Amino acid sequence: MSFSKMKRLGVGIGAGLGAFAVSVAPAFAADPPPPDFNSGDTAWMLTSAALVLMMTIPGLALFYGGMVRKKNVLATLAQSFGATAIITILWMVIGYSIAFTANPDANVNQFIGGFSYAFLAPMGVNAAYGTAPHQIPESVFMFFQMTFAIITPALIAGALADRMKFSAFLWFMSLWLLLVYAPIAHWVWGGGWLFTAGALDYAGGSVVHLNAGTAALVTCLVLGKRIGYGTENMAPHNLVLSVIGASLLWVGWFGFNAGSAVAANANAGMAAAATQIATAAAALAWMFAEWIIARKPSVLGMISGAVAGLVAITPASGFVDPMGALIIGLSAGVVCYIAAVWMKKLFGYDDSLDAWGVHGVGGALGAIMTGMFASSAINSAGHGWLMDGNFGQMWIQVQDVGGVFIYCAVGTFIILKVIDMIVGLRVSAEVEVEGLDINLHGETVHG
Amino acid sequence: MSFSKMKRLGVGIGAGLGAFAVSVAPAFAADPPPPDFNSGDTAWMLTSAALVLMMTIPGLALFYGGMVRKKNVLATLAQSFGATAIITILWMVIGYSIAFTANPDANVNQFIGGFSYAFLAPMGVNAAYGTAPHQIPESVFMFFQMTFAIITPALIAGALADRMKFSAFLWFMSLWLLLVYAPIAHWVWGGGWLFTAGALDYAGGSVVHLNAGTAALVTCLVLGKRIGYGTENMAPHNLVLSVIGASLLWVGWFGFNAGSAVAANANAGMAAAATQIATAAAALAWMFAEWIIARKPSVLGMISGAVAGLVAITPASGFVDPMGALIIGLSAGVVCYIAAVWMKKLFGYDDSLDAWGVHGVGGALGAIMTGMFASSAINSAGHGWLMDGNFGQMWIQVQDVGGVFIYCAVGTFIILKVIDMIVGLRVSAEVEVEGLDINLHGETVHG
Amino acid sequence: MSFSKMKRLGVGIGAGLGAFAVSVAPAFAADPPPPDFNSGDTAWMLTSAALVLMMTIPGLALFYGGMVRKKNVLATLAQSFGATAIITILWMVIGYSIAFTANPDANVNQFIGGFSYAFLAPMGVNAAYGTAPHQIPESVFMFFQMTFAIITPALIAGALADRMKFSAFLWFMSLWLLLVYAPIAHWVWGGGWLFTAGALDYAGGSVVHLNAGTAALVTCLVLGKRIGYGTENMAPHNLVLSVIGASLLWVGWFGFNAGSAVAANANAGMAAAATQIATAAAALAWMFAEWIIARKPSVLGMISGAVAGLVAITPASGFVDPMGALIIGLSAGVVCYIAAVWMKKLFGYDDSLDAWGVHGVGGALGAIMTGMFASSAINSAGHGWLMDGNFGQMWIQVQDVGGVFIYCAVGTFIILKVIDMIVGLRVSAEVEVEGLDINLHGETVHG
Amino acid sequence: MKLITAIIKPFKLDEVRESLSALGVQGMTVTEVKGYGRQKGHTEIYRGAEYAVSFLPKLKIEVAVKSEMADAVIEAITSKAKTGQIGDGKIFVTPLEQVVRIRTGETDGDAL
Amino acid sequence: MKLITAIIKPFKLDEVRESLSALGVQGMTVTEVKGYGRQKGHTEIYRGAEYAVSFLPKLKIEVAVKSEMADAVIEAITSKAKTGQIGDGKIFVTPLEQVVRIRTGETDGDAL
Amino acid sequence: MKLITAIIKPFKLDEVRESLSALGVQGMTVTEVKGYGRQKGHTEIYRGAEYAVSFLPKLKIEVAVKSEMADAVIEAITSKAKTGQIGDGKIFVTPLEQVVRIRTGETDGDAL
Ligand SMILES: Nc1ncnc2c1ncn2[C@@H]1O[C@H](COP(=O)(O)OP(=O)(O)O)[C@@H](O)[C@H]1O
Ligand SMILES: Nc1ncnc2c1ncn2[C@@H]1O[C@H](COP(=O)(O)OP(=O)(O)O)[C@@H](O)[C@H]1O
Ligand SMILES: Nc1ncnc2c1ncn2[C@@H]1O[C@H](COP(=O)(O)OP(=O)(O)O)[C@@H](O)[C@H]1O
Repeated sequence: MSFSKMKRLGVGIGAGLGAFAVSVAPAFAADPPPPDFNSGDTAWMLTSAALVLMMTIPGLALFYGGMVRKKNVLATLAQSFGATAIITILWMVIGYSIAFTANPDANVNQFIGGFSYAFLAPMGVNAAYGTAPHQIPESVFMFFQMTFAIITPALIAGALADRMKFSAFLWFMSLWLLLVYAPIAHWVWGGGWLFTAGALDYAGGSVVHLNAGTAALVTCLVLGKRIGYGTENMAPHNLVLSVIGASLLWVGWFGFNAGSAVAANANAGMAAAATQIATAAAALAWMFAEWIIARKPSVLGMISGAVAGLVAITPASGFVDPMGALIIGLSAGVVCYIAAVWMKKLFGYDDSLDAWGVHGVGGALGAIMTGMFASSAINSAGHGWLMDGNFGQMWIQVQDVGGVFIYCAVGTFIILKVIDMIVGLRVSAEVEVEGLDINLHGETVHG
Repeated sequence: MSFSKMKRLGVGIGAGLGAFAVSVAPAFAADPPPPDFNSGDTAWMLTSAALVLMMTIPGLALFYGGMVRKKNVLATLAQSFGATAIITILWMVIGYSIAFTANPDANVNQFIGGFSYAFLAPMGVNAAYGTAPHQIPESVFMFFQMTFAIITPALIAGALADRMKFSAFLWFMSLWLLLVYAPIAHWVWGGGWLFTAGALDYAGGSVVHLNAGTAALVTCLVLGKRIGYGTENMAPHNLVLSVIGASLLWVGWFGFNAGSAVAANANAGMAAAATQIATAAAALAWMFAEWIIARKPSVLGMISGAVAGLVAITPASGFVDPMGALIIGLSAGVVCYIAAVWMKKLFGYDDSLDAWGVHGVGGALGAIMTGMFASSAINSAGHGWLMDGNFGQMWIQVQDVGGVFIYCAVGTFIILKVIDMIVGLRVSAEVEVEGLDINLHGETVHG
Repeated sequence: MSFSKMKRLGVGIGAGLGAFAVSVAPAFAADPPPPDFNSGDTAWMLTSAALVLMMTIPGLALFYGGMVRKKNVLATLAQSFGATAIITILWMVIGYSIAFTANPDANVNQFIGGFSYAFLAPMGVNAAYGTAPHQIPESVFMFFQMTFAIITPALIAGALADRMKFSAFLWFMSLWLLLVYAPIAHWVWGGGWLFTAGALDYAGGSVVHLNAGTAALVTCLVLGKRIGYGTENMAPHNLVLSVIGASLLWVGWFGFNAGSAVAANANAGMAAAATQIATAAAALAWMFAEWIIARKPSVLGMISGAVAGLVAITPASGFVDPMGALIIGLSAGVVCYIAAVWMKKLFGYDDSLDAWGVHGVGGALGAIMTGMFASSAINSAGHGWLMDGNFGQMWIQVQDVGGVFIYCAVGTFIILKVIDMIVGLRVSAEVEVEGLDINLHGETVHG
Repeated sequence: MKLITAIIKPFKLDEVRESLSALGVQGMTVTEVKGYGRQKGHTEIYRGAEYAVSFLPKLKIEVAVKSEMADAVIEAITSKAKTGQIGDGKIFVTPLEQVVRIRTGETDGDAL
Repeated sequence: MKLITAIIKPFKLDEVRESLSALGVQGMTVTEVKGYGRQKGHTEIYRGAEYAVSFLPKLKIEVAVKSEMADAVIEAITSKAKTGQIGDGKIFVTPLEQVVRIRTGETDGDAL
Repeated sequence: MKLITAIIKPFKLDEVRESLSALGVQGMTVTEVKGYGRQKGHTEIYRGAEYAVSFLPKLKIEVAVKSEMADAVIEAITSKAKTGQIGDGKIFVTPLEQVVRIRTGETDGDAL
């Protein structure tokens, strides 16, 4: 999220807490005149939230659902849909509070927010986020952030496809949201230590993608490979679904990146342009890389490249100019192709749908390149190395990447081990061979 | 629709009629300066209209299309698509006029609007809806309402799946729109008797969902069961389509509920938050209920629960706080599960895709619970029982539910009987057994 | 695009060039205060751009993908997706500059824009488009126009389905964008000769649809028929995909037409209303025409009619009133039905998915009817024949249609011949018979 | 032993299966097929292009039985799959020299 | 009687069907199958994972005919289904002891 | 010659194919079928409506071989397709009177 957004944050929270009075008062008195919300910014943020929700359902659900074998397609859709439902509730219960409110203890606040926003109780209808003339209702900001909190854990599903219990999956999503995502979101966007350090992460390169990708890597290592991995034919059963999914991810991503301006302004516009350019560049880069190396440009390659570009530009959008976006996109296409195709083979882990290869690697790459290409001409909040000669930013970005990677890896590992002990992570071999749809959900596709 | 919206309505129509002069004048004179429309509110309402249209095509079309047998999938899509087309035209011809303009005779106006807006002739480009500084072009409001008018009759298709003639279906959609939907919309939103009584229906719990659900119940009773119901395997042929549909319904519903604020403001924001929370809660409630009772959490159950939550929060969104939304959602998930799974078995009607079980029951439940949880702290226009001690609202909501149910049931029954006499409602047994796609539309899915 | 938009254009470009200083300066100085952008207009234009992108991916991709045989579905999706990627980059590199910036030489500017905007270098974050109080960031306008530049060439794919090399296709998209689309866009929207002549083309009836349709006609004539055309069964393999695609085209088209107001204002509202009415009317017209002539209302007919209506209203939306929209829609449905079903048979060309029959014929029809029904009561910038007695407009529209048709036909022919010489246009007979998916992309649908 | 192959109308499967189970037939194998015969098909029309669909969806049931059971099985299938309409299908009887149950290696009678 | 089973290339179906009708064969049953043989398949690659597709789509045509017609039918199929390319397919002839038309109960010759 | 028809569990196909190739069998034809037998199926539940799925996905492999090879082929299939679990499937052997290779017109042994 942009620094401008961070600046607003204090105010946002302030307004939030202030709103406590507001939202309690009415029972006794009449509403005070509501703050003068910016209807244009509010319109865009409502739209953005809807777009980001669309990224997960049906976007991500289809992107992943098309890549698995037919016997597991419904179970894969159930993961995205189930994650959406349970995370929504937990975000309302306490997640938003942990991530986006200030902890009374300033030191603790470096790592985790407060708990006063449990059940959003203090959030009155007139609670505001931002500073006039760009205030929006806090309800909108909370909802917008909720959609980020939904897709981040849902992305991890790409690494555990075809073999995790649905009960374990729901436990995993829940614990990971509260113990890994919410704190890290607080570090970078909620006033925590990386926020203080000045890390640049416009829309979530590290908070969302590196974070989810790292968790994905750990998850596939803990779970082990799918039965028959490397010997059986595990070709995607229907790439039409994956193309629909990737397309909706692309379209929805404008809510993700341009929406992170938390306003319908010039930053949002430039973020949108950068996103489009980087995504297209990455799709072409992956496509041509594959065309040269594997002799054919696959549809899966084109859409994978597009997603890689979307991931890599996420932290940079809003800080870089079109040229920077082009370079970041081209790099992401090639690097993620190598990660998904070679690195995976080399180390032999079964990151089934390449959640680490695309989101982890692409997120880290984007975070670092943001430090390189951030231009104060585009956003006064971001002084990068190449454009502004601020090499120091590179080091901050490295801390950002390192901090997120380490905390996430450790946290994810512990969470998985605990769940494994209590409910067990993996389905039985029979279930895995016969398919998750019929065994876990009692349904199959007859189409 | 919110009371604030109702208040504006008089003005809206006023402006509309005033606009008559405006739109006639130009042929002779230059345009007067247009009213100062609020670009942010206009942007959000244009977006909302597009989102609500997306709910029907492709949202509802896929939600239903995936649940029928493969031989009827195209016919099911044709119902949503055909309804969209014919209702659009009829709404322009006279529907909008009946629902949203004032009838010159104040008594008649309690039940039905005027006819002066036939073909939207009086609606000039500068006709305004609402009061400054929140005016939007009436063309946008008319279009937004059109998308509501489209989805409401289209919902009924869930009860008549697999067995109705396409010609009869188009007649049904047309007559029902003009004789049932338009008048009821006038009652509640257009200045009619329920509007006067102060019924709370933010976005259409009774006008849209209870109304469509009631018509669905009557329709499946009049039509009778599908051949082979209870004996043949009628499993949904492709739930992937239904998951896409449910997801787009969820995403589009923000245009439905938050759009019903007719502005990008705090009400819209709170309505969006409430919608998201209630939907997720209902999805989880249905899922866990089924998990416990039927031993497996089905994907169809999860998406059915989500839709049930969307339905139940529709009248309440904009009036309730997050906590109220949570409770409404949880209730909707459980109650609609019981309605769709047990009540249907108990009474043995063939509400094929549970249009009554989800929309009728969920809509009624939501309307009543709106009376319970409406909080003046959230919307000064809604004083509920539990939050504001206004028990009287409960009685008004009961009138709302009862009035809509009775009028709709009777009207639907008469319309169906008339159509049956003239063109016949149901396809022949051969056609039904062999499938509607090839017989009614001359096409089949070869995929 | 509306005249109002054209008026703004000069300014837009001015601002753009002015922005040159702006975007160069920052390296040396601090940003000047950004212009006061209209957040509501910006919100709507960001939304519109996302909607128009959604028209191509996944909209158009699915509309076409469902109509081909199963062995070619992925290759068809790859065409839309690949076109999106490569055009995005070329638009950033030089396309936008050619279409929307002023050429220093006023005479040359009648035909082609300037080159100073290469790589968007001059486009600073604060570059503005439009005049206060309706300014939006130029980045948003550039992105919005980019999405138009993407879908126009992509539409041509309907005529070359099932038989073109992917490499040739990418060459074709690239050259056609720069040599045909960008200049024509400049003629009508960028200050060129048709702009000067006062041609009315609100959202691209001639620039987009007639243009793409003409190219499609030439392409299918140059390519020749598919092997087995007329003898083998080439039934659409899965119309469910086509219905999803058509629905998303319909929904996204509000960004296309209402977005062409470049503001969230009364013009946008009326354009949206006209679009909805004309689309529905055309869907019904085609459906009933087919019902009468071929005895059955096909789903493909309904969605084809809807697209025909969207095409025909594109140049007229924003200039016509609801009644005019109704007439244009009804005409489009019937005329395009005749074009796609009879004219094609008569002349025997293999416009595989009727890109010419629907977009070419519909676009030309719409352009002419815009001259007939444009009403100054709706938009002071458009005086039509029937409403304002301005018969002269008809002649201008004819020039518009003729100029685009001739230039496009010649240009497309030359481009194709050159590509044929260098890389070859058509796949081998074996590849065509066995399918493009496996041969060009090394993938198949296993679903 | 005999291999009895029946081509039937799809919606008749369950009835047929039940009647065979009643006869003590413990298994069968079903294949979705397309049938061409006296029963005439449909015409599909897409934007004016007409395609005659002369092949209709049918199910092929294969049952291996002891020779002495053949007639009973044929009788059962005929009675259950019959609608009296053109297109009801056919039954083919072919000699079966050997049967093996993969799981146990049992052969012939024991394998059924 | 004989049951003639032919494995052919999918796009040859219509030609074969017409030539059989011409011979007076009133019906046939077609099944989508996958064939493995001398004709080599393709390789699919998904993010570096290669899968050899050694089974190719074919159609299986089953025709029951009177013994005396067998040769003519085999001849017709061979001539129409032939492309000369590897993968044209095979024809198998098996004895058919009995045929029943479900609709009428007619048997053998009358049932065809 | 013999036509050997085996019903096996789908995921066993590759193993079986390899063992047959090893025996010098040059081709085979595979069909997706649904099997009913001792192995019990599943129940699907949709909003309370329960459907018993008694037919399970299987693969049917058809191999035409010279009579003398039959036993080796049967042996190979049995050993490779066996899991020991109910539902492993069956092998049926039927007489094959004639084989023709469409491409060349070769017959019988030469056609295999
Ligand atoms: N000679 C044949 N060989 C193989 N299958 C046949 C033959 N004749 C008919 N069939 C199969 O039987 C089905 C029904 O045959 P048809 O002639 O349509 O009706 P009926 O059996 O009632 O006369 C056909 O669809 C086809 O699958
Ligand atoms: N021994 C066999 N048993 C059963 N089917 C076979 C056999 N050999 C070949 N086939 C079928 O015939 C098809 C064509 O065989 P192939 O060897 O590829 O070409 P050709 O018949 O021209 O030599 C194969 O795809 C397979 O379906
Ligand atoms: N009598 C039969 N005729 C034809 N196919 C059979 C017969 N019995 C079994 N099958 C096929 O064999 C498969 C396995 O049979 P089943 O009885 O389930 O297990 P097993 O062979 O291990 O006893 C069945 O699914 C069915 O496809």
